[in-house]
Amino acid sequence: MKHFDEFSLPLEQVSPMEKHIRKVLRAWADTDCIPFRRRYDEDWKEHKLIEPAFQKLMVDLGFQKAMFPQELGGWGIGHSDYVFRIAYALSEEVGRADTAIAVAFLVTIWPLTTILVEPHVNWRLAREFAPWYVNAKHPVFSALTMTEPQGGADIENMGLLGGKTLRTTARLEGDEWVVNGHKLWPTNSAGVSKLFGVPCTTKPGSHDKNDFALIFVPTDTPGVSEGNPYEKAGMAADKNSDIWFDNVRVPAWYRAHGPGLDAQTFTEIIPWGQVASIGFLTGAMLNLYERLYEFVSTRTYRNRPLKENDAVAGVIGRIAGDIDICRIVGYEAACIGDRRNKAYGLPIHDEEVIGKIRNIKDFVSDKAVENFGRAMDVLGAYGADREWDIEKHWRDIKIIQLWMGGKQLCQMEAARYFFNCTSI
Amino acid sequence: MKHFDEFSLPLEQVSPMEKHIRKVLRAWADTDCIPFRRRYDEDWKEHKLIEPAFQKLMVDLGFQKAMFPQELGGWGIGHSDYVFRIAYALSEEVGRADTAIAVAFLVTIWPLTTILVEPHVNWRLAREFAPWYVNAKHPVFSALTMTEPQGGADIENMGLLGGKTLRTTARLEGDEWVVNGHKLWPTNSAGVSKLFGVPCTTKPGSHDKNDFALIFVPTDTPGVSEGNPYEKAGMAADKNSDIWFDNVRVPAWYRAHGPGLDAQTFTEIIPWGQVASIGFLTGAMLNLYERLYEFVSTRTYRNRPLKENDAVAGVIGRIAGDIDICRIVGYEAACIGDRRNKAYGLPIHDEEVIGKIRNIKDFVSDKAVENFGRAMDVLGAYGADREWDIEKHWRDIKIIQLWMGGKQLCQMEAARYFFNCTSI
Amino acid sequence: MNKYLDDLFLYPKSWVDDDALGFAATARAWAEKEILANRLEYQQGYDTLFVEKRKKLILDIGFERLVLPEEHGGYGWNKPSSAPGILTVFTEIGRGDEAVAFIAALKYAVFAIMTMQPNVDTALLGELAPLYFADELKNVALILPGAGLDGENTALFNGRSVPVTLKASPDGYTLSGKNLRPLGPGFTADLFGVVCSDKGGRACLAFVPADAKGVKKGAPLKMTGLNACRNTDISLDKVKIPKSYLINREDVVTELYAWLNLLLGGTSIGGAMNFFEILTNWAENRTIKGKDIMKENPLCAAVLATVAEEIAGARLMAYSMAHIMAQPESWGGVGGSGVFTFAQMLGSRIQQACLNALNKGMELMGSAGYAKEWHVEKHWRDIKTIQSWLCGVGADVPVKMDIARYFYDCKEV
Amino acid sequence: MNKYLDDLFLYPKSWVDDDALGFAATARAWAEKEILANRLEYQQGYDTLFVEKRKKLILDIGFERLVLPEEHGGYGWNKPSSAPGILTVFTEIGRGDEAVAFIAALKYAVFAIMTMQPNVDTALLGELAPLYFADELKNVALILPGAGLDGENTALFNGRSVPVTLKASPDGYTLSGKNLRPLGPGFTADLFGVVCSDKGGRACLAFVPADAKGVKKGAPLKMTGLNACRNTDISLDKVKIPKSYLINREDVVTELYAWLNLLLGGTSIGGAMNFFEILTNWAENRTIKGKDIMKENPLCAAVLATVAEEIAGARLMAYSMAHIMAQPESWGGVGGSGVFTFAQMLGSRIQQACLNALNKGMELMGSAGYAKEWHVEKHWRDIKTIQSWLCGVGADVPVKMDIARYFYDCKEV
Repeated sequence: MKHFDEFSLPLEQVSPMEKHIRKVLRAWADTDCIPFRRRYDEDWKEHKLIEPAFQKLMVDLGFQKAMFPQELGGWGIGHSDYVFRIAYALSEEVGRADTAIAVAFLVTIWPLTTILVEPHVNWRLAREFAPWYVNAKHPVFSALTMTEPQGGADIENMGLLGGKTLRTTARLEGDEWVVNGHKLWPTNSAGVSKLFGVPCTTKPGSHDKNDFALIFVPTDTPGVSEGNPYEKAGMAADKNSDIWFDNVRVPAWYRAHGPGLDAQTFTEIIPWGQVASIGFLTGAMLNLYERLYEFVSTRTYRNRPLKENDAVAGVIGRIAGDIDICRIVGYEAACIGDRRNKAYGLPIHDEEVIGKIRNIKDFVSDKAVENFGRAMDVLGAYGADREWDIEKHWRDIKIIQLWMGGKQLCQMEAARYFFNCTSI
Repeated sequence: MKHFDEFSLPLEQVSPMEKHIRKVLRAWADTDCIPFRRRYDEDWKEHKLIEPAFQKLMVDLGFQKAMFPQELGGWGIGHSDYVFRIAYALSEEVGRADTAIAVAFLVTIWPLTTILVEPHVNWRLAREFAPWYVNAKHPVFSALTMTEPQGGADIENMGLLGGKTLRTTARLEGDEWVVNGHKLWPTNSAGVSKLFGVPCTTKPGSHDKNDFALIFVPTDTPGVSEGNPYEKAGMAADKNSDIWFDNVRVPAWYRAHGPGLDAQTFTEIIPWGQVASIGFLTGAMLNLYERLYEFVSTRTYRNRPLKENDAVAGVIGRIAGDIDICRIVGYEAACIGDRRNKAYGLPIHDEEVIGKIRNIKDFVSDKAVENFGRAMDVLGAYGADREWDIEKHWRDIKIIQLWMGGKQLCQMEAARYFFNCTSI
Repeated sequence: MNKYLDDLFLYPKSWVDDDALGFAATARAWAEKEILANRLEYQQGYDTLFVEKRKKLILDIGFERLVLPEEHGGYGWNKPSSAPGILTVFTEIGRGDEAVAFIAALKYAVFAIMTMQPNVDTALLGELAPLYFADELKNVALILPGAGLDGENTALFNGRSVPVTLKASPDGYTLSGKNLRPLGPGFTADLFGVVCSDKGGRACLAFVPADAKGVKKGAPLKMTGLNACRNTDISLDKVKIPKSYLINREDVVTELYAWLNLLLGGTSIGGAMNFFEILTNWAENRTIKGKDIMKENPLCAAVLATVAEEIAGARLMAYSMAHIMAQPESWGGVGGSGVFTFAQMLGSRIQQACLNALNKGMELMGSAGYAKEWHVEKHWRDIKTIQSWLCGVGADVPVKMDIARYFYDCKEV
Repeated sequence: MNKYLDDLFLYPKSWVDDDALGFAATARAWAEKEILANRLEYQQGYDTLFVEKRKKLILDIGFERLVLPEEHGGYGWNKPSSAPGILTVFTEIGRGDEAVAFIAALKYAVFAIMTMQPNVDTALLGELAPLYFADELKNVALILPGAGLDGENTALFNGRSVPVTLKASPDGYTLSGKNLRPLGPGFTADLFGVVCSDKGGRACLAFVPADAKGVKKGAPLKMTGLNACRNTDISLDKVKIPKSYLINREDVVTELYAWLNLLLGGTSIGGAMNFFEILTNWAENRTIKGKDIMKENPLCAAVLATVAEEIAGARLMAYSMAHIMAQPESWGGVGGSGVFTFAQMLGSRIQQACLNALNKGMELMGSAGYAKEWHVEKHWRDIKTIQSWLCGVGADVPVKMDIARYFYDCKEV
């Protein structure tokens, strides 16, 4: 293998644009992020070192415009037949350098997919928010505030619970929504974001999907308050905190779409998050391969390079082999998403799409946890050493396995689809 | 999931022909094979019950013609851009019913791929052998006699050994090859085959690939003798025995191609065998899902169907999820083969193709062994019961994991590619 | 191989007394002479030789009587503290043939319920011992809790369905149950140990002679392994048994599981150790890449190491289990929740470890791994059969739930 | 949680004498009072509190002296038969903080080489004990065999590179080696236990005071875990040590590995047990699907069971190891190939089991699994660090090769 780009992709499926986008991001990673990332952990609160990487990526290179329609100054990727695959490529290339920067960046786009991506474009809201991102001289972040203190990821379990456990409420008063509630841990909280996408219920305790509302809340709206960032095992570039909504008032038309379609677009947001997560993971694994390759080629057992020992070759061959497997299935997950508007495809809120993508996310997460752990063992006395970068990814990718409902929800939604379970 | 056909395939890559072929084979499986297969084990020597399944598949449905050019009365699939994917679909559909019938059938085509598939068609040999298969009223089998008493799968390790360990010799005398040697265990031996493809060396001990010869030997040639079939843990429909070549004389032009190209086409034969093996495995896994689905829907724990127990759902969800993963990567392996003549593809003797396909075969084999074992555990007291069919596949697919060099060779060829190892 | 198995696979010898070591040596001699010395012959004449060789072990050597109290013709091993010794003996027998050890284990486990101190049931023993420990082979099969059928509402033992119901009648009890899948030689069984539920829904153990009126056997089943102990589904149609044939003390079923896990653990470990011997011989005599001895190739050596590691680990787990069972006073009895949980937990890990040893080792043997003539595939099939049967239903989920109940006081799983 | 850890995680109590149980109770009290009672405070003031709390344990309680013979101020535990007791104590300390136990384990293992019967080296002890067991904390780090650099041809210990060479000089020995990666607190170490090769290429153990001329320390490294014991690369530039500072008896290095595996096994098991306590509390107070208590959901219960199973299994393996070490007579000495192989085999399995318990359990905790405030992620990072360091190089391959040498007499791996 001459280069890690040889890891498999289904070549017929790759968009012409992808190669170019990867090239730009590869350069950003190698010059603006990787040389500094070993000091990111200590920068978790200040973001002094991390900020410039965001500036270059989102503003100078302009990626925070990517999803917006060209008419509004964006790149119009939301209208592309390849949007899932482009999102996957973005996630992979940025994730290779730092999965926390990748998630902070992709989550900025995430809530906006509900109003910017065909077939659900909400032009009025697009016009409202586009200027914030398109004309900005600094990175502009958004967050999707899902998790609530009780119940953790229950809210993402729309399939079974239909929003029943939501405690964040939205009450329509005249031409305004009044939002009240408490959210936890979203990416880009702790004062980072300019805009929140807030899942609420218009009728507490109801599991009628028509009572689910996705409401956009500018973070400078009176009544919005955020806590200090939590200190975590990794992912310093991603800040998380508590968020409180205390009689927060926004215009009625800040609701994404309305009864029914809000629940559907929220259900559709999950595959977006899963496909991006898979991209973060395979991106980190590409970097794992780079670093591992150097170690096994230069360090020895029995005075011969590790990779020339048949038994070690068996171990590292399995690691690289798993990376190839993960990339093939990860890209297929993106293709499933891009089939949503095709005659032979399915809408992304279909339980088949959700079940299959959840399964792939679960599989790739487990493989990442397993192989980063194995790779640290191959490095042995150097495995826990930040200079080798693998341990950083090991700390970060565990978080990816756990977020968005973690393993159990992936397992249940996959099982529910494959075996038509009705009560799990 | 309404039907096991929902397990993922990269829809854009599937040939128009595939659906039709699968339909025909599905009907054969459900009427001519599955109803009888529980009695196959005891039929391992006689093939009284097994024979009719071959007759229907290979002669009545005509699949033994499939690879031959249309000019010679075949279906011309050897010339199709989809030939690897068609072979995968064949392997999967027949393997779903019985992987031993699948291997006996596919191995009949296997040695012939070296002379029937673009870009290496040997028309003179094609014309010579086509009538045997195309006009036959009974199944006609072929075998590829690789393994030798010493060294097991060394011969398949062309990458490292280049045929060095071959002890079966071919000596050119006038316009005849004189073949001497002893081979073990090929599929379709023990008197089953009409034609052997015999890897030999023209210069014992040499690892110059020009000294490697692939020679076709009709089994009724004087000097060819075969032993009795071995009794095995499974795969009753596949007979294996010793084969001896004692001064066996065949025309000089019965050599596949000649110095160099013989070694290349033999190297190319490995990916064929691996892709078919993966098809057998995913086919068996489709059947696993069918049987498991019935069990977990009708049997209970805590007086509720097993599939409605969250923990059991986690177990069976992982099994079904792995099937989906295996099918995605298995089909990609076939696509890699079909890219061999494309501008963006690689010839199938390229180490990248060999390494990647070996890796996928290794991965899918391990997953099959793991998941059939798990499925037997889900059935518990019924797991070892032949009536549930899963235990039959469990016995059969272990053989698939072990053949063609088994795990270790897959691991070494994958590692050699991924890490550019030079000595393993 | 130039070392003795026991010098390779270390275990706490101090737990096994000389008496047990002596009997283990006898069992090893039986396995060597009667089976391993003429492997091919044994395989080819299996149906008849299986019975012959068992007779030598059980009747001539009197192995089966290990479970009986001295006053019933036993050797006084009928105390939990003999567990490590019993384990040692079953390992030796399993090394010869898992099927022989398996049938013996079922009978041992069932009778342990009435012979093990402090629960010696002299009355019942007086009735059963003469019938089932006489001068010919008598087989015992078990009906254990397991999978239920959708729509039927059965009593449960730790979540598993107990498909046999028990009714008290003036002169004893009546047992009823349909489509029952025995563990063991259901087709040739002379006695069934049946887990059934009383009217309170509590699980207890009943003894049902195979010739009792209302016992119906089906046709023999084809199985993955242990084919010598032919099995079949049975049904119990209002079968009457005397009062004394029921043991309904607290924990009788958990105790039964504890013994099964121990003895079947030894059985599979023995089989796996014999596989280790075959594999070692193979790895020392194969060359690969045209030159290396297989065992000197690092990748193959790593696989060989995994095989040894799994077996060594399984053996240590089994002795830990035996030790825990041997000290009922510290852990609340053989049937207590602690011993039961650890027996279930270690029991299933032991089986998985042995099976993994086979699965991995076979990867090095190519066709010799699945050709009958190499005697590997039988160990593989037999151990897989024991391991999956022990699961009962739902893979490892029921055992996980047993563990969760003990460690986390779960009430609803 | 309504049970004591020791009542849940069964182990062969008979192997641990009252003396050891008493000391274990003291260690547990230390962990409870000094660390677990004020978790958040301990975490936030870690850098300073880490030293304070260690002083309480090591100087006030005198824990470190466990390794010393009575005549050097110890308690007479310096015999292999104390192994199970030592394990018990380290488990309690690891439960409080793996880092405290880890540093103690390294020092214990190195000194065990000169204090354990029958190899008590009174002369060397006379020199070192007063220096390193005085009234302030003294740290020890190890230089173990491991990864070599391509192009350099080093002496090997069971395939692993020994990058430090030893030359005899009139007044002692001279040690040389570059870019050495210590195991343990290399940056703060007062003494290094250095595995080096004599001119015959045989591995032996040298003691190098950190202030010896020619010892160069680099900048502190950033690590995944165990950050309190700051590490750094060092080099030895012709460092002179007196003759008495070298122990070159047969098996000295294998013996060192045996002790490390035992003590670090206890360390990780202790940490994993504390995680079990945190997880139990979590699972009893979370609701999912809007209604169920997490631990009553079967899927979550299965994960919880796996956590308990891994820890319980690891603990039993650790006591098996301790028992094997405690009987050097039956197994050929603590440094003998049998004990060494089992220590390596069980040692790596114990670490993997503990790590797996963490990895699986964290799956149930979502963000609480990786938020520092829940004190889970530190156990996870610390145990991973111990586990990967113990691998040395090449993942589990070197240990597999150790196993293959013992079980299959491999010569070339």
